Amino acid sequence: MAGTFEAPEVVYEELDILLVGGGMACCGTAYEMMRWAEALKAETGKELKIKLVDKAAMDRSGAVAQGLSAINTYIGDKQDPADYARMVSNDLMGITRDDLAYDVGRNVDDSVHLFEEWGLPIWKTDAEGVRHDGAEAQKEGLPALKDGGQPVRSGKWQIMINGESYKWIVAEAAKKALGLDRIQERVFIVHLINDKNDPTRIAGAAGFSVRENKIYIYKAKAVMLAAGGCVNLFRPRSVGEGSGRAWYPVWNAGSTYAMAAEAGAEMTMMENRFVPARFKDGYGPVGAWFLLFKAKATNAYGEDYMVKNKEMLNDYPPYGQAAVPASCLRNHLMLKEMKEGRGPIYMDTVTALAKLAETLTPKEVKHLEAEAWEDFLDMCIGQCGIWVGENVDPREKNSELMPTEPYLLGSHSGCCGIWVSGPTDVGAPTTEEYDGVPAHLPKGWNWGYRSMTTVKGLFTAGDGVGASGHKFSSGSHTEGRLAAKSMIKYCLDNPDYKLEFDETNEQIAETIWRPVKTFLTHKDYTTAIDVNPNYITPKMLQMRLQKIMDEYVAGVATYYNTNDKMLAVAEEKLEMLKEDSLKLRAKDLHELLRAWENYHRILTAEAHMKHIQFREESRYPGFYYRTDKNFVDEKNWHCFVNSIYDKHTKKWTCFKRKHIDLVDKSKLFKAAAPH
Amino acid sequence: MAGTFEAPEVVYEELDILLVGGGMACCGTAYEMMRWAEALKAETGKELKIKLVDKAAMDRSGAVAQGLSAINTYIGDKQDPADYARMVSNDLMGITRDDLAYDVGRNVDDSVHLFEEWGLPIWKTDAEGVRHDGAEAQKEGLPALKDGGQPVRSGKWQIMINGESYKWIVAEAAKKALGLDRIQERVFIVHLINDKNDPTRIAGAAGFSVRENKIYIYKAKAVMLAAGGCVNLFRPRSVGEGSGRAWYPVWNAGSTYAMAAEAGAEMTMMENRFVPARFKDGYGPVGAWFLLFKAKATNAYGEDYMVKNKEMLNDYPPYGQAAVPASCLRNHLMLKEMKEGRGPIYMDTVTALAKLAETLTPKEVKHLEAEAWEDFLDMCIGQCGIWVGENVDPREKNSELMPTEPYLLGSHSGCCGIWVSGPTDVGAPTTEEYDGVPAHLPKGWNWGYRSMTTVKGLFTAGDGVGASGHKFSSGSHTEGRLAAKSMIKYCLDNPDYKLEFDETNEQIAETIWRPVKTFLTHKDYTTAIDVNPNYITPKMLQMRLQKIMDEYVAGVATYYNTNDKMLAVAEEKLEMLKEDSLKLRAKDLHELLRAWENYHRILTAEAHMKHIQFREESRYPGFYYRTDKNFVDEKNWHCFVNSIYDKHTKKWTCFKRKHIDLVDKSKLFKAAAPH
Amino acid sequence: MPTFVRTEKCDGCKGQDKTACMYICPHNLMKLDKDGSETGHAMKAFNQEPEQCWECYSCVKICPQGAIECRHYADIVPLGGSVQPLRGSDSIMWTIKFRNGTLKRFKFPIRTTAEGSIDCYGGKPMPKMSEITADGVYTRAVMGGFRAGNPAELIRK
Amino acid sequence: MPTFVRTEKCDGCKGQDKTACMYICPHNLMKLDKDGSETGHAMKAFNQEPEQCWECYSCVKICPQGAIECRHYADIVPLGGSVQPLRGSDSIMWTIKFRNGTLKRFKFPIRTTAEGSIDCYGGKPMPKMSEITADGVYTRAVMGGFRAGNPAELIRK
Ligand SMILES: Cc1cc2c(cc1C)N(S(=O)(=O)O)C1C(=O)NC(=O)N=C1N2C[C@H](O)[C@H](O)[C@H](O)COP(=O)(O)OP(=O)(O)OC[C@H]1O[C@@H](n2cnc3c(N)ncnc32)[C@H](O)[C@@H]1O
Ligand SMILES: Cc1cc2c(cc1C)N(S(=O)(=O)O)C1C(=O)NC(=O)N=C1N2C[C@H](O)[C@H](O)[C@H](O)COP(=O)(O)OP(=O)(O)OC[C@H]1O[C@@H](n2cnc3c(N)ncnc32)[C@H](O)[C@@H]1O
Ligand SMILES: Nc1ncnc2c1ncn2[C@@H]1O[C@H](COP(=O)(O)O)[C@@H](O)[C@H]1O
Ligand SMILES: Nc1ncnc2c1ncn2[C@@H]1O[C@H](COP(=O)(O)O)[C@@H](O)[C@H]1O
Ligand SMILES: Nc1ncnc2c1ncn2[C@@H]1O[C@H](COP(=O)(O)O)[C@@H](O)[C@H]1O
Ligand code: SF4
Ligand code: SF4
Ligand code: SF4
Ligand code: SF4
Ligand code: NA
Repeated sequence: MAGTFEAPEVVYEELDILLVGGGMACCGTAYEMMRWAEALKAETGKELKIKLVDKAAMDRSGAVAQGLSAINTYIGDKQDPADYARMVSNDLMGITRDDLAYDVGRNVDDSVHLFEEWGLPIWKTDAEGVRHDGAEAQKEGLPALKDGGQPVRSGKWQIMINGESYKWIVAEAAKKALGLDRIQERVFIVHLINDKNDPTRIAGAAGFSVRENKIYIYKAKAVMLAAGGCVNLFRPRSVGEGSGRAWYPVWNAGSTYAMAAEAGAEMTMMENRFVPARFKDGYGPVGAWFLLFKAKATNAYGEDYMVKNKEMLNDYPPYGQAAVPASCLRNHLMLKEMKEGRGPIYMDTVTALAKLAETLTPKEVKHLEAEAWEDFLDMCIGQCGIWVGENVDPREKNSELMPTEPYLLGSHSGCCGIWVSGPTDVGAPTTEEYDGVPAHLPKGWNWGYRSMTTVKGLFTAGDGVGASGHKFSSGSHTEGRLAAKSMIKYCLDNPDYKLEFDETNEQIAETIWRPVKTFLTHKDYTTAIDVNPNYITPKMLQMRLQKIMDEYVAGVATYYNTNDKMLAVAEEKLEMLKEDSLKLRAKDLHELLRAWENYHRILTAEAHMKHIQFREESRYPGFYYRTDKNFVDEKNWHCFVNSIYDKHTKKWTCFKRKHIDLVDKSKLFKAAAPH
Repeated sequence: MAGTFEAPEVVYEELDILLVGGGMACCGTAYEMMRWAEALKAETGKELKIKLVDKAAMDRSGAVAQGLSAINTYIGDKQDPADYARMVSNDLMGITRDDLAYDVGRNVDDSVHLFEEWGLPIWKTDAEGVRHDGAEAQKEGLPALKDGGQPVRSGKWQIMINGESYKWIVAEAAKKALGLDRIQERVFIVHLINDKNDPTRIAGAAGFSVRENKIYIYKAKAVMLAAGGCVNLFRPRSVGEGSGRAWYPVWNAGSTYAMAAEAGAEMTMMENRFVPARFKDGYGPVGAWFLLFKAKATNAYGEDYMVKNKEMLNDYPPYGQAAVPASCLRNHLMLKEMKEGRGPIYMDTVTALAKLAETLTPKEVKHLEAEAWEDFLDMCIGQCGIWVGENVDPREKNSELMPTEPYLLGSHSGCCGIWVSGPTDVGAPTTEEYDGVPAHLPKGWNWGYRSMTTVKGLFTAGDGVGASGHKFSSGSHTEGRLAAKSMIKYCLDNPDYKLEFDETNEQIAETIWRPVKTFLTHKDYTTAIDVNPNYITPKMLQMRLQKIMDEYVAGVATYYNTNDKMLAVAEEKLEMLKEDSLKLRAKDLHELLRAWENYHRILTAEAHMKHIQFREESRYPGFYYRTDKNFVDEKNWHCFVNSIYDKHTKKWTCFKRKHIDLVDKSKLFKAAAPH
Repeated sequence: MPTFVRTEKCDGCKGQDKTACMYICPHNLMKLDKDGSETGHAMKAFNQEPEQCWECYSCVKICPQGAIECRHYADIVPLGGSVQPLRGSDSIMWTIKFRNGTLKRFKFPIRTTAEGSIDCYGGKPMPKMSEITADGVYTRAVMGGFRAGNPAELIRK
Repeated sequence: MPTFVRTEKCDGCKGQDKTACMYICPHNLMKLDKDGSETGHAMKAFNQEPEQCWECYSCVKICPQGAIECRHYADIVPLGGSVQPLRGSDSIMWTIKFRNGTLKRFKFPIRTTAEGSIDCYGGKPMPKMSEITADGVYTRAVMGGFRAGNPAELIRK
C-alpha cells in the first residue's frame, strides 16, 4: 500500500548485509560477495540476506555514469605494489596509509582483467608498436591483458580504454551476481542507525524512495557504505543553468562522509581536497593530453610554468624533489602565474598535435584527431559542447586550463575519508604513539576486519576509504571486493547479536519527512512558494553553504586562501546554517532528495573546515593555503588528522594519529636542494 | 486600441523635447525646464511639447528609490567651487573635466536648498554644537540652510539628512512642474533614432510599455538621456535569489551609455569603474561610518591598513600624496591585505561607538545608536537584514568590509559617460591638440549647448555625463537643471529643421519585438520553456555576460586583474554574445524588459572592455589592474580616452583627447617622496 | 529575496486596476495574480522575480494592508530576523527583530511638509528668455545657493 | 542546461510505467509530464531541473526515439553547436556540429560482448569458506592479476 505525500508508507526490512551505493566500489562488493555467499550456502546451507540500495540506476550511477577514457590504476607485470604505494604517498604529500595502497596495488589488476573479459574494450599496442582501439585489437587477435596483451599506457599507471559503456558493463556483472530481487534502485539513504545497546555498532540504515511515497528502514548486521565523494560544497565556477557543470558528478553529495560521521565512525584527512586542473568551463580531463599526447601547459605568454617556476618546488622538500611533482604542487606553480596576472593558462594542443602528426601518415593523423575527441566524448561530453560552441579545433586553437572549485573524495587524487582496518600482512602498526586519540577507538591500523570502519559492522570502499587516494575506478572496485569477504566473515562471527535500533521507526520516519511536513504546514503563509520566512529551499541552502565555503574556507574566491580568522567566521556561519537545515522544505520527492543531499553536504563541509582549522600548516599548496601557516611543517604535522563527530552534541573532536612508512619513500626523491 | 502579445499596438507621438529617465537628473531637468517653458509661452505664446518617460514610477525610480542618508555634494559658503573641482579630480586620479565639475560646484547648493524647502529633513547643528535631526531642527526653529542654518557635516562635502523620502519629495516637485499629462511611466526606452539626412543629429527614441502590448515611438528635436549608470554587467558576489543584492540598484542597466553610443555620441572614460568598499554581503554604505563616526577599518589581525600600507601610496605620485587618497587607492591598500591572506577586513564599529559614547549622556548614546541604524535604514535596508539575521549589534561585533563587483556610473565616485559640451566661462580649451580624433567631432570642450553630447539635440546629465564624478544626488539634479535651459535654446534655434527617421516605424517595432517573435516561433520545439536551442533567456544571457566580464575584464574572480591576453579573449567572447543577443527570447512583457536591459548591458560592457584595452596603463589601482601595464603612466596616458561606436559596422573606435587643468592641482599634493 | 506577500493580509488592493505594489516597484517585480494561475492564490500579489529584488522596501512601505514583508536574501542571511517599517505621513517607524529574538524600535522623520503640498514654483521668480544662455539656474538669485567662486582659482581664464 | 526533449519526437515511451529517460538519469532529472500540467505537453518528458544537469548524456543515449538533445550550458557556451550520439550495441556514432556549421563524425567501440551476455561467474572457481580471511579476491588464481610484490620492499615486515 503506497503512501501519500502527507503520510508516506514505511517499509521495514531485516537483512544480514546492506550495500549503500551502486558505484564502482559497491559493484565490486556485490560481485565478490555473492560468490562467497554461494560458497557459504553450498558449504553450510546458510543463506545471507543481502541487498544493494542505490539512489540511481546502477547502469549509469556514480562517477562513471558518463564513461571514462582510461583506467588510471593498472599495475601490470613490470611494477611493484610498493612502487604504487610510493606514488600514492608522494602525490598526497606524504600522508597516506601504505598498507591500504599496497593492498589495492597487488589486487587491482584482477578487476581490470575481469572488465576486459566482460566486454570493456581496452586499447592495445601490437608488435610493431602501432596502437589499436579495444574492438580492433580484438579483431586483430591481439591477446587479452590477462594473456600478456600490451595495453596503451598513457602514463606509468594509466591505460587507455574505449570506456563509454564502462559502468554499464561493470554494473551488468554486479546485477547478474545479485539478481534483481536484491537490488533496490531510486532509494536515497539518509542516515545510518546505531545499535541501542552498543552505540559503536551499526544496526541499519534508512532512506526514502524518490519515486513513491515510501520510507525504507533496513536492519542489517553489516553495512557497506560506498556512496562516493562530495561535490558542490563549494561555489562552482559555473552559474545559473550551468551550475550542473562541475568536474565531479553532481549527484555524489557527501553521503558517505556525513552518514559515517553521524554514526560515530572515525574520519581521516578530511582537510584534504582535490582541485583538479581541467579544461576551463567544460572541465575536460587533462591526463591524456599531458601523458598520451605529450602536450605542455603554458601561461598566456607561452611560458612553460612547470619549467619557469620549478624553483618553487624546492620550498617543499622532500615532496617537491620527486620526479613527478604532486598534483597540488603542479597547481601551485600554475596558480603563481594566475595570481600574478599572467593568465589565461593554456593547454598547447596545437603544438602537441602538430608534433605528433610530423611522423604520422594522413590516416594516422585522422586517427589521432579521433583519439583526441574520444578522450572527451567518453567521459566529459560537455567539453566537446564548448569546443563546438566556440568553434575550437584543437589543432588550430589552444584551450584554456583552470583549477576548479574543490571536491572531497578519497579514490581519485584526494584522500579524505573514513579510517578503516587494513591488511595485517604488510607491517602496519598495531599500536598508536600519540596521545589524544579518544579511548574507545582502536590503536593500530587493523582491528579484525579488512575495510571495517571504527564502527562495528560498518564498512567502506572507494571514495569512502581515507588516507589512500589514486585508486580510481579499478582500485575502488577492488576495494569493494576486498571488503566483501570480511563483511561475510563479520556476519558469521556475530550470528546471535540481537540488534536494536537507538531510535524508533516513527522517529526515523519523522526526521526523514520533516522537510515535507515543513512545506505542507507553511506553504500558504505567503503567495510565492519559494519565498517564505518559515522555510528555506534546498537550492538556496546549498548556495548559502557554497558561498560560505568559497569565501572563508579557501574556495576559488580567495585563490584557495584561508586563515585562522576566516575559519572562525566560517565556523560561526556553518553553525547557523546547520540550525537552519531543520527548516529545509521539500515540495515534492525530488526536492526531498535535494534537501537531504544538502544536509549531507553541510556535515561534510563542516568536517573539512574543522580539519583545516586543526592542521596548523599548509600541507597541500595548490589545493589550499592557510596564509597564517603557509608552509609544510614536517616536524609537527607529518601525521594523520582524524576526527569523530558526536551526533547528540553535534560537535567534532579532532586529533592526531602517527604516520608511519611501510615502504621506503626515499627512493622517490632527489637530494634536497640546499635552502 | 491596445495590441496583443503577438501584435502590439504602435503609438507614435511628435514632441519638441523628450526626457528619458525620471531620476535625480531628469527631475532636475523637468523642474527647471517647465519654468522656462512657462516663460517662453508667456513671452512668445509658443508652447513646447515636452514629455518625460520613465521605466518605473518617478516616486521611487532610480538610484534614490530607497532613500539616502546623506547629500554627498554640498559646497556651503566656506569652500570654493575650485576646491570641489580639485577634490573630484584627485579622487579620479587626475583625469576629469574641471569645467564640468566647477559648474556643478557653483550651482549645486541651489538644488539642496530647494529640497529642504520642499520638505527634505536636513540634520542641523545648533549653537551649542548639538546635532538635531531634520524634523527636530525645524521644531527647534533652527534656520534653513538657505538662511544660514548649519548642516551636520559628515565630511568636507557631505551633509546628513533623514532621507527616506528623498526621491518621493524630489519627484513630487518634478511631477508638479510637468503635470501628469507630460509623464509616461512604465515605458522602457530601447533605442534612440537618428535623423536620416543628418546622422549626427537625434530624431527621437523608441520603447515599449511593460504593462500593455504597446510600442512607443517618439519624434523629438531634443532628447535628455539620463537613465542612470550600469549594474550587473559583472558577476555579483551574491548568488541565486540573492543576486538582486548589488550595491547599485539592479534596475539601471546601462541604457544611457548603450543608447548614446548607438546613436553615435562620443563616449569618454568608459574604462573607469567604481568598486565601492562596502559592508560585506549587505553592501551597506561606509561614508557615515568613516566620516561621521570616525571608525577605522582593519585587517583580520586588527591592523589599520591605511597606516600600515601607506608607503604604497608613494607608488602613485602625485595622486598618492593628496591629503585624502583617491577611493581607488583606499581599495588598493585594502586589497593588499586580502590578497596576502590577512582578510577578512573589518569596520571597527565597536571601538568607534565606544569612543564616541565616552563623552555622551545615556540619552545621547541611545541617539547615536539610532543614527547608526538610520544610516542603513534610510538607504540600504538589506544591511540591517544581515545584522538581524546574524545577531550583529555594531556596539558588540565588528562587521566585515569588502570591495564589491565593479559598476559603471558617472555621478558617484566614478566618471565614465558621455562627452558633453561644458560652460564657456571657465577657461576650457576650444581646440584639440591630439591627432586621431575623428574629423566629424568637435574640437574643444564646448560646442554651443551646455550638456549637449556630440550628437546634435542629444543631451545628458547625472550618471550620463562622463569625466566628472562626485556629483551625487544633488549634483545630478543640478546638471539636469543646467541642461534644461540649453535644450530649450536648442529647440528655439532649430525651429524648422524637418526631422526624418533613419528607419521606418515598422522596422523599429520589429526590432523591439524580436525577442517575443523568437519565443512565439520556437517555444513548442522543446518541452521545457527555458531550454531551447533556438533561443536564450535574458537571465542566462546576463549570466554569460557577467561571467565573461568577471573572469577576463578584471572582476572579483581575479581580484580585479586583467591583461592584454585576457582582454583579447573577452573581445572574442563578447562578440559571440552580441551575435547571440539576436536570439534573446521574451515570454512576456516583463521578460522583454529584461531582454533589452541586457542588450544595453552588453554594449556598455563592450565599451568598458575596449577602453581598458586601449588605455595601456593601470590608471585606477584598486578598481582594476592591467597586470601587463601595472603602473600609472603620466607621460603617455594623462589624457582622456574617448570612443565612438558605429551602429552599422558594430565596431568601436577609441582615441585620446588631451587633458588640461583649469584649476591648479598642485595645491592638493605633498611633494612627491623620493622614489 | 526578497519580499513576500502574506496571503491572509493582501486584498489585491480591492480589485483596483493598478495595485500599489505594482505601481511602485522600480524593477517591475510585483504582480497581481488575477486568476490564481501563477501562484494558486487568486487576486493576491506576488514577487514575480525574487532574485532581482533589491530589498528597497518601496512595495513594503506602500502596501495599504501591511501585507508585504521581507525574508532577507537566503544566500547570505540566516533565518529568523525581520526588519519591518510602518511609514506614516511625516515619519517612519521600524521594528527590528533579531534571529535571537531581541527587539528594537526606531522612528525617523521622513518629510517636514505634507505629502502633495509642494508648490514648486510658488514664490519663485519668472525667468526672462533673454537670460536663457546665462550660466546658472533660474532660482539663482533667490535660493542663496550660488557660489560664485574666487576668479583667481581659474588658471586659464 | 542541459538536455531538452524534442516535443515532436518524444512519445512518452508509449505510456509505459517507467520511461527510459526517467529510469536512467543519475540525478533524477527527467520526468514524464503525464497530464501536461507542468509543461503544457502531456505525456512527454522534460528535464525538471536543468541547472543540475551534468550533461552526462545518459538520457540522450538511452531514449528510444532519439528525442533528447543537449543545448550546452548557456552561461559558457555560445549558441549554434551540437554534439549528438547514436549508441548502438557495440559502438557509438557521434555527430558534431560547430557553431560555424562545420560537421564531424566519429565512431568508437563501446563493448566487445553482447549486451546482457555477461556470465559473471562462468568458468570461475567456487571459493572455499576456509579461505575467507586470506588476502585477495576469489579469482586471484585464475585472472592473472595478482601482483605478489617484492617482500623486501615492505620495510617493517
Ligand atoms: C568524477 C570522475 C572520476 C574519475 C574520472 C573523471 C571524473 C570526472 N577520471 S579522470 O579524472 O582521470 O578523467 C577517471 C579515469 O579516467 N579513470 C579512472 O579509473 N577513474 C577515474 N575517475 C575516478 C572513478 O570514477 C572513481 O574513483 C570511482 O568511481 C569511485 O567509486 P565509488 O567510491 O564507488 O563511487 P561512485 O561514484 O562510483 O559510486 C557512488 C554510488 O553511490 C550512490 N549514492 C550516492 N549517495 C547515495 C545515497 N545517499 N544513498 C544511496 N546511494 C547513493 C550513487 O548513485 C553511486 O551509485
Ligand atoms: C546607488 C546609490 C547611489 C548613491 C548612494 C548610494 C547608492 C546605493 N549614496 S552613498 O554611496 O553615499 O551611500 C549617495 C548618498 O548618500 N548621497 C548622495 O547624494 N548620492 C548618493 N548616491 C548617488 C545618487 O543616487 C546618484 O548620483 C543619482 O541618483 C544619479 O542621478 P541620475 O543620473 O538621474 O540616475 P538615477 O538612478 O537617479 O535615475 C535613472 C532614471 O532612469 C530611469 N531609466 C533607466 N533606464 C531607462 C530606460 N531605458 N528608459 C526609461 N527610463 C529609464 C530610471 O527608472 C530612473 O528614473
Ligand atoms: N601533468 C601530469 N603529470 C603526471 N601525471 C598526470 C599529469 N596530469 C594528470 N596526471 C595523471 O593522469 C591521470 C589522469 O589525470 P586527470 O585527467 O588529471 O584525472 C591521473 O592519474 C593523474 O594523476
Ligand atoms: N547567480 C546565480 N547562480 C545560480 N543560480 C541562480 C543565480 N541567480 C539565480 N539563480 C537561480 O536560478 C533558478 C532558476 O531560475 P528560473 O529558471 O527563473 O526559475 C532560480 O531559482 C534562481 O534562484
Ligand atoms: N574613508 C573615506 N575617506 C574620505 N572620504 C570618504 C571615505 N569613505 C567615504 N568617503 C566619502 O563619503 C561619501 C559617501 O561615501 P560612501 O558611503 O562610500 O558612498 C563619498 O563622498 C565618499 O567619497
Ligand atoms: S499593495 Fe499590498 S494589498 Fe495591494 S496588491 Fe500589493 S500586497 Fe496586496
Ligand atoms: S523591495 Fe523593492 S525591488 Fe523588491 S519587490 Fe519591493 S519594490 Fe520591488
Ligand atoms: S526516453 Fe525519450 S521517448 Fe521516452 S519519455 Fe524520455 S524523451 Fe520521451
Ligand atoms: S544528461 Fe545526464 S544528468 Fe542531464 S538529464 Fe540526462 S541523464 Fe540526467
Ligand atoms: Na540556477
